[in-house]
Amino acid sequence: MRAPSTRAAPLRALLLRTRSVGTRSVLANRATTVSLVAILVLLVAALAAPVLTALAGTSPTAFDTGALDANLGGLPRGGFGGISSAHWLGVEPGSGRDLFARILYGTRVSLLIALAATAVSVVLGTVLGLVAGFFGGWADAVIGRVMDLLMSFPSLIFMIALMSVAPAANRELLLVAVLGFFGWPYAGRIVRGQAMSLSRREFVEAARALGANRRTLLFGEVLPNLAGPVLVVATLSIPACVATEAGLSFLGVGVRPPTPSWGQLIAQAVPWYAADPLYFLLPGALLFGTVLAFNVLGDAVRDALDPRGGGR
Amino acid sequence: MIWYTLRRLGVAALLLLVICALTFVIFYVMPDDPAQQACGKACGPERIAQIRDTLGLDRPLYHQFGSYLVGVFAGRTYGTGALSVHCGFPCLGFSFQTNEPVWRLLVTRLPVSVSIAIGAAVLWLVVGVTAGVISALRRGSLWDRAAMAAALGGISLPIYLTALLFQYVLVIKLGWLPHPHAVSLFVDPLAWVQSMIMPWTTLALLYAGLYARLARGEMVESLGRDFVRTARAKGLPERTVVLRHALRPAMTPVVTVFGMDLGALLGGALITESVYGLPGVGKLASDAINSADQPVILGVTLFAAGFIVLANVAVDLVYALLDPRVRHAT
Amino acid sequence: MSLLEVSELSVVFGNGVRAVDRLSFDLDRGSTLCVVGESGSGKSVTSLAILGLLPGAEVSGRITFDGVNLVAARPAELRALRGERIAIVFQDALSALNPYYQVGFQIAEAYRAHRRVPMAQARRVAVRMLERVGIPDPERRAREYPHQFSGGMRQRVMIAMALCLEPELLIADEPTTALDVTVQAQILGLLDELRRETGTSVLFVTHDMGVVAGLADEVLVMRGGRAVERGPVDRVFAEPAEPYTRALLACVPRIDRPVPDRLATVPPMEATR
Amino acid sequence: MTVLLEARDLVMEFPVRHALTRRVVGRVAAVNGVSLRIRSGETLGLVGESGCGKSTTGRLLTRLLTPTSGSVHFAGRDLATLSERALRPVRRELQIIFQDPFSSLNPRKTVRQILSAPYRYQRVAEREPVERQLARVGLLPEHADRYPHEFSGGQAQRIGIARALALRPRLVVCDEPVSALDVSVQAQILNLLKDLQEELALSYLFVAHDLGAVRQLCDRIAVMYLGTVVETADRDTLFAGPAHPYTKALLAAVPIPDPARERARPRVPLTGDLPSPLDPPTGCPFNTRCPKAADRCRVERPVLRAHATGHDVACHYPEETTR
Amino acid sequence: MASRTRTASLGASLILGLIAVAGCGGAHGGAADSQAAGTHRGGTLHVLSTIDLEHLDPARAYVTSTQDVVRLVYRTLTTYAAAPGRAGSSIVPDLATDTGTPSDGAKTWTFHLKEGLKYEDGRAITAADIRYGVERTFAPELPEGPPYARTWLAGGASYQGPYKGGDLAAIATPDDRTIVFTLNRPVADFGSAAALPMFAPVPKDKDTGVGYDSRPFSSGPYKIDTFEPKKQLTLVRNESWDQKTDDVRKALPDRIEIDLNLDGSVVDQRMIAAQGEDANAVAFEPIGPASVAQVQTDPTLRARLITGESENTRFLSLNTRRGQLGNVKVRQAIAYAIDKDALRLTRGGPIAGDLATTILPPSVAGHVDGDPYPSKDGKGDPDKARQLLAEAGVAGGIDLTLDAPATNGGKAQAEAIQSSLAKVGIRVAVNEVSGSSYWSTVGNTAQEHDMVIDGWTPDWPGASTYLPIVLDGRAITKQGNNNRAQYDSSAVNSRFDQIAALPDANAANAAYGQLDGQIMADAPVVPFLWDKAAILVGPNVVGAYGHVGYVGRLDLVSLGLRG
Repeated sequence: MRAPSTRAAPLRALLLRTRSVGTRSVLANRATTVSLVAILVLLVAALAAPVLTALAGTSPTAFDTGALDANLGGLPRGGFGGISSAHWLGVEPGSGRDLFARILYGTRVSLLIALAATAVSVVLGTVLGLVAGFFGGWADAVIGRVMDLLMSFPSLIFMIALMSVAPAANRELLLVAVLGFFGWPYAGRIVRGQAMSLSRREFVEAARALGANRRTLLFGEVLPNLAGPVLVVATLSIPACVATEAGLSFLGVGVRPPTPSWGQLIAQAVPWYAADPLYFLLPGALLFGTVLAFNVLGDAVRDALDPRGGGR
Repeated sequence: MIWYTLRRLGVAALLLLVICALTFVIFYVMPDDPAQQACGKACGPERIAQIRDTLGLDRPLYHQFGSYLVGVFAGRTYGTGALSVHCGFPCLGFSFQTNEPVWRLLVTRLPVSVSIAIGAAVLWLVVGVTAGVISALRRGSLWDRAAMAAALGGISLPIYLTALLFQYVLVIKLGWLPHPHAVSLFVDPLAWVQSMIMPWTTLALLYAGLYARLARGEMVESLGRDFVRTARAKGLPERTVVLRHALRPAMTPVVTVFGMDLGALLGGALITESVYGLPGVGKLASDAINSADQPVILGVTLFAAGFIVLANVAVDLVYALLDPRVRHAT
Repeated sequence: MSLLEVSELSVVFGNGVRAVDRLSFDLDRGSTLCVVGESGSGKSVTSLAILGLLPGAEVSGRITFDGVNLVAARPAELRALRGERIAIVFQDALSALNPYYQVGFQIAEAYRAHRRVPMAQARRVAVRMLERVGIPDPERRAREYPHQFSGGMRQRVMIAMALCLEPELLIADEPTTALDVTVQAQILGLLDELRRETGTSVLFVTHDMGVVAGLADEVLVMRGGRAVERGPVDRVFAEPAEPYTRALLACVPRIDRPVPDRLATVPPMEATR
Repeated sequence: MTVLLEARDLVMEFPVRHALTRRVVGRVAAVNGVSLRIRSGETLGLVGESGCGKSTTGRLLTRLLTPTSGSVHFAGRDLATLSERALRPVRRELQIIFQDPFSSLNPRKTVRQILSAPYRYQRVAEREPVERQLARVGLLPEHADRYPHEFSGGQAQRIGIARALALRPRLVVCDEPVSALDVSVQAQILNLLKDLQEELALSYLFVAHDLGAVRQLCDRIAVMYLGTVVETADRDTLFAGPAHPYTKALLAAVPIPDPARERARPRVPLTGDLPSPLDPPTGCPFNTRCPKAADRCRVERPVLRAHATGHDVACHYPEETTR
Repeated sequence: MASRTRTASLGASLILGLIAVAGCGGAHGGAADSQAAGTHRGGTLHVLSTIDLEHLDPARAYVTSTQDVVRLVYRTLTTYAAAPGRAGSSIVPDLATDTGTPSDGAKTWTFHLKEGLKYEDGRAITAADIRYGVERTFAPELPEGPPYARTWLAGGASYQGPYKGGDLAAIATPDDRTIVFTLNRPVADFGSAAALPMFAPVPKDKDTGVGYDSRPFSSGPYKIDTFEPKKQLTLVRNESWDQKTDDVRKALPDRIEIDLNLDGSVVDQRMIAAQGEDANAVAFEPIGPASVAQVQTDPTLRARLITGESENTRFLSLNTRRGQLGNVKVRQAIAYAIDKDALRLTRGGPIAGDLATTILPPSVAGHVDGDPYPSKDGKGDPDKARQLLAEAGVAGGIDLTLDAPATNGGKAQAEAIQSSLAKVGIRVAVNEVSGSSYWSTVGNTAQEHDMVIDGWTPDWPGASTYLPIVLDGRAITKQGNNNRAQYDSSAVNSRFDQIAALPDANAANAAYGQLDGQIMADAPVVPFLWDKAAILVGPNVVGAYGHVGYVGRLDLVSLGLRG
């Protein structure tokens, strides 16, 4: 670690900093398997959303006021949020849109944004962290300061404010950019540390002594050794992005209607939480389950790759 | 050490300045014309021009930013003549919405945020660290597995979901707690606790999970250190070995991370305060964002960044005090 | 009766590795036994096994110290022995000393673990011990932290800590391996001097035949967890009975003999077990 | 013999940073005016204790570090001032072997990739198949597709040696190549280095702290203390009659596997600690620990000068050569 | 910055996305009809508000919610009658002895003040204070108020307010209790306009400029004890106020605490539970859709639900100057296609009001029943719409952009419109605009898109501040535009002039009703809801009724607590 000032920062850093706690033995491989299967099922469901909703005969945007009781303020008819053969998970109060379809499409949007944002932050973080850690000196000073700066931002406030003034067009892309931009220092810091220690290893000197140029040293010698940490950062960054995207959409600055996303579904359900609890419980449980599954998976990846085998 | 402190504070100030500039540019340039927003609906073009003049919006951006900075350190006077208003140090401007000085808004909202942050911090520190340390000592036991599974669950639970669940179950369904509202500890301690218990628990669920994992990891590593073996070889009682030799090094990173988390929370627990409707700094931020109240957004961002940056400095100093290797380093 | 008798000692780690395999030896009061071997020979594991400092490993056989079987001893019995009657000096003094506490405190703490005395008195013992191991300005240095000491000085602190209760047995686990030769000579000289003064028995673990030659009364050569050869130092060096011992002596380039064209090498270990 | 490499007045200063503030609080000269000469076909030993600057010197000679001042003449050029690009062809003739065999091999690459890399980096055709390279250092063809962690320390060091030799260098800097190895393996590697030197007509700079290994391999020896060379001589002269008090003490400190001699030998050849390189003593760097230090030693820094033919010493009061 | 922001209360209400358009109003005559219930004095009344109060300063208060509250604090020349139903829309004297005396063809208006009027510090209220209050509305620093003084008073165009320009000659105060306004045109309604907050007295020595906003000086029964914006306003009795001079206000509670910026569902749940202090509370805003079911199925709760009529019509403005919307058939197709029932459902169903078929709501005098674009249960007639689109030559569908406020309610309405228009092949992109800047954005002709979620409440009862403001083509301005349809029909424009010249108010109202139908045939706007407000009151509260002048909110001046 460089100066003490570079020691970690809030939430996500903590997550990433947390040493392997040995969940491989703690939660056993079964939990990892279940998580992996759950994530795969979710991914397939998200990809197949148009097919699945066609099978269910619903669409995420079509109103069905017939499923609602107008005199009760637009509450779904029948109990349990209007679950019926036509609407497998019930309908949205006030509009009668099919919840199954909306949740499926929401999954698509949420996962797409999280994965893309993770890709952006991991690629940015890896490249910049690599450069900072490997070259040190001037490059490290600049990149390190930028990382310090970004991590000193009250990022949630800032992201919300930024999203709220940003133009309406292409919210998904914007979310990816904002999440990626504020996320990369966390990946960057880890990669930087690893790159720094790797660059002091003698095999790098050996390659230099053999006449390798800087690009080869960076990408041919050091980068392959970062695959482990980068993979860990990526798996742990996905749930963080899922949760943050949901948080932003929950606060009303995420994706715009009628595009559904988990956070937005939960936000719309907030006024109804007393009258129609299933409306927020369903997307909420899915969000929780997904974040949990990715976290379990992230722990497993970290344990598998941690050379220290912290969990032994 | 004094030099170091001063230098860190200097860097912190510089950092805040950059944050301030970035925020200023983004929020004063991107949205619609502030004059138009300030004018309201019955507003003609000539009136907008007048407002632009009063707000100084015609002047170049660096000039506006300069006036803002001067205001922060020395206060400033808005407008001219009979209607001029003086805004004393530290002047963060006036809310577009309520016309109150932003600084006063922040200061009046701070107690709520502090109540939430401190209470939650005590809760998660006690629960999380205790659970993590016990897990490390009983590695692989049923306790360890249960605690770590719970910790992972806590980390994965989004705050607004926890908050909604608590409200639904504890307030609506069971009626055990009232809807949270802002009460001062000094006015009605019982109501204060009743109002705060849900926000505390909501935040603590997340952070306790993080801290349990952190504490366990650090403790496991610490227990494996050579000097712990030395302590055992001296014939020290196991309790002394654990508490004196293993726990102290394990807690150093916990303390530093804690400082930064607390700093971030003091700047407003945005989601928690919004969901529970508690008028803290975080709620102020979300309200200001909803109403595009630029001076307040800028003020809150700076205020919160100030806490984070100062927490960083404090943590570095505490770290130096905790670790003699750093303290005596040359 | 010997002070320490080890018989049929085996240590198996959780991952199935048999680090020590049916090892037997004994150590008389007042004498020095050098355990010598290459890495993986089980020499350090043996020393840790004597103190019961191998958590998670399966230790079998007998380790009899002054009539008490340490393998079967209760934790409290073992703790009473550690530091008080059996002390240890580790190889890497930097990591073996707690960076968070003053060295004086760490010595005093060892003293107070077995003597009910006030802290101030234990501190005085610590200062006296530091002086005795040759640390200049001991009063001041007792208040310093391990990282403020040089490698040799740190190892002196470890020795002071180990000897503050005048143990009957001192285990020295490669105490000079990390040190430069001139510092090694200082530390070996110090150990020898203290041993003569206190009459402490020493179990000295090392890989360096030269060190063994200067220090040992008896030698135990280990390889792959087993004893290869045991005997008085003069006999073992003069007439090594085992090919491995002979090879180990021959493969080291020496500065006191003509330079050979090629160095002798050690034959590979037969795949036994 | 022709001079292959000549270093003159090498100085390497590192900034010293405060651990907390990262401010540069001083400069430490790890190498402070070292001049060396390596003749073609010979092995020059560079010995000294930790922190004396011997490894730094090795890296300066290979231009893995750029000296603060001084020159390194090799193959008719001054390496100290060449650009990385201009250095590349020079590197074919000047290689280095490292101390830690595992750290010096990229864990993500197979032996085959490691051994063919030199040709790739130099953009030259593969001169020698990997199997041949392996055979030369005593490894088997089937080792080619394994990863470094599948080898023992000795085997890994053999791979490191094979890599250094891939481009057929004329000079190889061996930076403590056997320090991390068990004694039995040390012997094998020392033998291998000797064999290769004969086979490929190599010159070595052998950096080590183990006097036994140095004596085994080297023709000439330079002794370093606190960043400077205090004595150079050919092997037999040095071991038989060291002229510098430090060399003498160093030789006296080496334990010899002979109980009778060891017991008779006076212990504790040197008192005191190595001075901090941050705050080196004035005058002779060794004066704080030297048994014969006089007033002159505390003021005037001795320069390396001829004590006898081919025997240079930096001491005001050198030992009489007893041979 | 020495400034503030917009007027409408949009930003605040996350739940309802209120399209509350400022309003105030009055018609001549009609005396305050005192309520029978609740004569017990004392107690603390709690008001739970999900929104904030925007600008307590009388020069700047232009939002119905604020006007409802400030009526407790300061008095105006005239005011609404404190009465339920349409009686509430009559204008009665307040500070003045009558509703004003016109002369010079209604170009000069004279008011006389009652005797014994006092401020909170006991000093007398003078005509000069009222003049000063009106003059303040000219100051550019206090921009949010209604435009009437600026547009009507002679010489107002160049007057810069009392801070820079001295006194305005158009207002004369021959003595302390007489004030005379000289107008630049005949205004028959001036007596009604005098009920606006800008006609409240402001003592010059108490004026703190923009700072006056946080604590206006009291002339009414309550004075401000504490005010924390977005948090709480606490009112306590003004002992200097004399009940005998005031026929409108009852001033029953000793203390009124208004909690601001609460969460909508929390307010609903607290009002339903009505525990402890909440028994003495009233909600400030209508209940949310999510609470309707609970209230409707519980008779005791239904008994505590007060429904008030409003004069607000919600409509969709179709920007007639953009693309295909210039084609009347396309507009008519949209009018047919809109599912008004679905739109109403997003606001809670029938409890939120009646489906609108004309621009002028039934509560406004002059309203004429009619439904030019009928459909079964108001769910829209897609077939008819498609037919019209085909006739317009755009059977393949068109793309339109809808401006909607970025509130939950605004988004829900936008989605409902999107969904109904999708059925006829009109693809709608939604442009969300931050709630607080919504009106200034859609009021900027450069920023307005094809369609706007819109609505209007008259500034005082009657059609005269309704149709001419929303649909007169000559009133289109680049900024601050109220004619979001940008509808400019010369026939309609000249008809506005003719009606304005009518001497008889009833005849004028009837004519506006006819004109409403004529405009509807052109479909520049699609009305979909005539608002009602359903508000919960605590079991201990008496005297609650919805006031038409405050879009159906409770008339705060009449509330009291059981003893």
